[in-house]
Amino acid sequence: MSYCVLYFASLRDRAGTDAEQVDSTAVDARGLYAELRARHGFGMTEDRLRVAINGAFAPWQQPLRDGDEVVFIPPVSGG
Amino acid sequence: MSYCVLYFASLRDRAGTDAEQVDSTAVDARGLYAELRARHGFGMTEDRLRVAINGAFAPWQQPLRDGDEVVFIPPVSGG
Amino acid sequence: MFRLQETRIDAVTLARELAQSGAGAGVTFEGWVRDHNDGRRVLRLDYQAYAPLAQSEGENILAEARARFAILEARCVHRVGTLQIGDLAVWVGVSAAHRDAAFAACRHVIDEVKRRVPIWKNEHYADGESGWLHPDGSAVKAN
Amino acid sequence: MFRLQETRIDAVTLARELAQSGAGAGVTFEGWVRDHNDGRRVLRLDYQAYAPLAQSEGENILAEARARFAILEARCVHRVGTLQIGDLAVWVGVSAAHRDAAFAACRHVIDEVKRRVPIWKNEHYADGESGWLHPDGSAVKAN
Repeated sequence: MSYCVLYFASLRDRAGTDAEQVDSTAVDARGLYAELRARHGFGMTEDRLRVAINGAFAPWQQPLRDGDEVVFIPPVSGG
Repeated sequence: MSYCVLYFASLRDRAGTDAEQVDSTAVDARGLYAELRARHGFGMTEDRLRVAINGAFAPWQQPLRDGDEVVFIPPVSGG
Repeated sequence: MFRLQETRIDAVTLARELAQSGAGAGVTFEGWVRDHNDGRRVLRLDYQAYAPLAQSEGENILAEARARFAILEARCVHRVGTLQIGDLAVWVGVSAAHRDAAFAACRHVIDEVKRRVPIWKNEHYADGESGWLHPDGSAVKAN
Repeated sequence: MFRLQETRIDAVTLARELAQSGAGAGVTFEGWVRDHNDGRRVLRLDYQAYAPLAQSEGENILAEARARFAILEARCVHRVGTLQIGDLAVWVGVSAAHRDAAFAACRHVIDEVKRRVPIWKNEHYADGESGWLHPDGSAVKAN
């Protein structure tokens, strides 16, 4: 399946891009992150991130559908 | 002795003036207020007031000196 | 800086004076004349102050806030005279490196001003009555 | 009203929009870019946001504040992009009949915005380093 992954903050710096189209066999965000972490060498472990799917926070194990927009949210630091 | 008494808020309304020169034998604010309360018919009892002498809060029993400025402070309601 | 004034309070200029390069947080409190109080419709109000004592007590409160909280600036301006609905009656502004101190100090200043500073409010109601508020429970139109 | 914007935040206009005849209290919080953080000298910073989620989460926070506190208005604007020392990064304003609710709601909104809204701060230090702040303790220059 194909997912649109957006990157922010330190993940964006590490990935070297703000977005990429990812073809993957991962069926949920957990599997997808493991794959992308290996590919880009992200240091951040899953427990430090939240997941958003199509613009809303979602559980890690929510099944992904083809074309979903997936964002891994590092700890925020606004304000 | 002679004191300058200033009135504020409901005491001013009741006294009908914002200030008066008072010749009195009272030696402290307690005595002076009792005298003025009788004269003007103030409803407020001493326990609801604070006293300021010459622009600073002072105890009721502080001895008054001739020419002192005395103010009886009703519960405040600024803000 | 504590100030009593008979003219309109310029919150914009006051807020600008709070900023400093080391300040990360600014908290302001504005007290406006409400159109109601205790279920009665208010038309306008008058503030009276015993000015010299209000001034020194206001300065004491700000000095206490600076001693007690890690703040950079604390300022307060209170109107006196006749105010209309919506008018700014009191302004408090605090700046600090961090927001905890700014919130706590701003709250402390307005609470203490209301508790200690010799300023009195006379509310004029739509039913034609008016009366000095003495907030320890004395009746309106107390004597 | 929650808003992200790349241009200067106009606190004066925002504050004016809080006023209502039934409002007796207005509390604002302003978060400014400090010249230091954790003992390091800061030159400027960048904010990045995941805009659609930041918008909906910001609106959720304001709706929660209105449900939880007796307030009339609650608004928040957050800058994104590059900011200089002293720039206003975030503005929160709350109006209410009484000050208890205004203070509590204003504090709640800024706390929740900092905790939940997907916005990230990249500080640029005087020593030439920079790094995204991930406030649960991850190092600057985390990957």
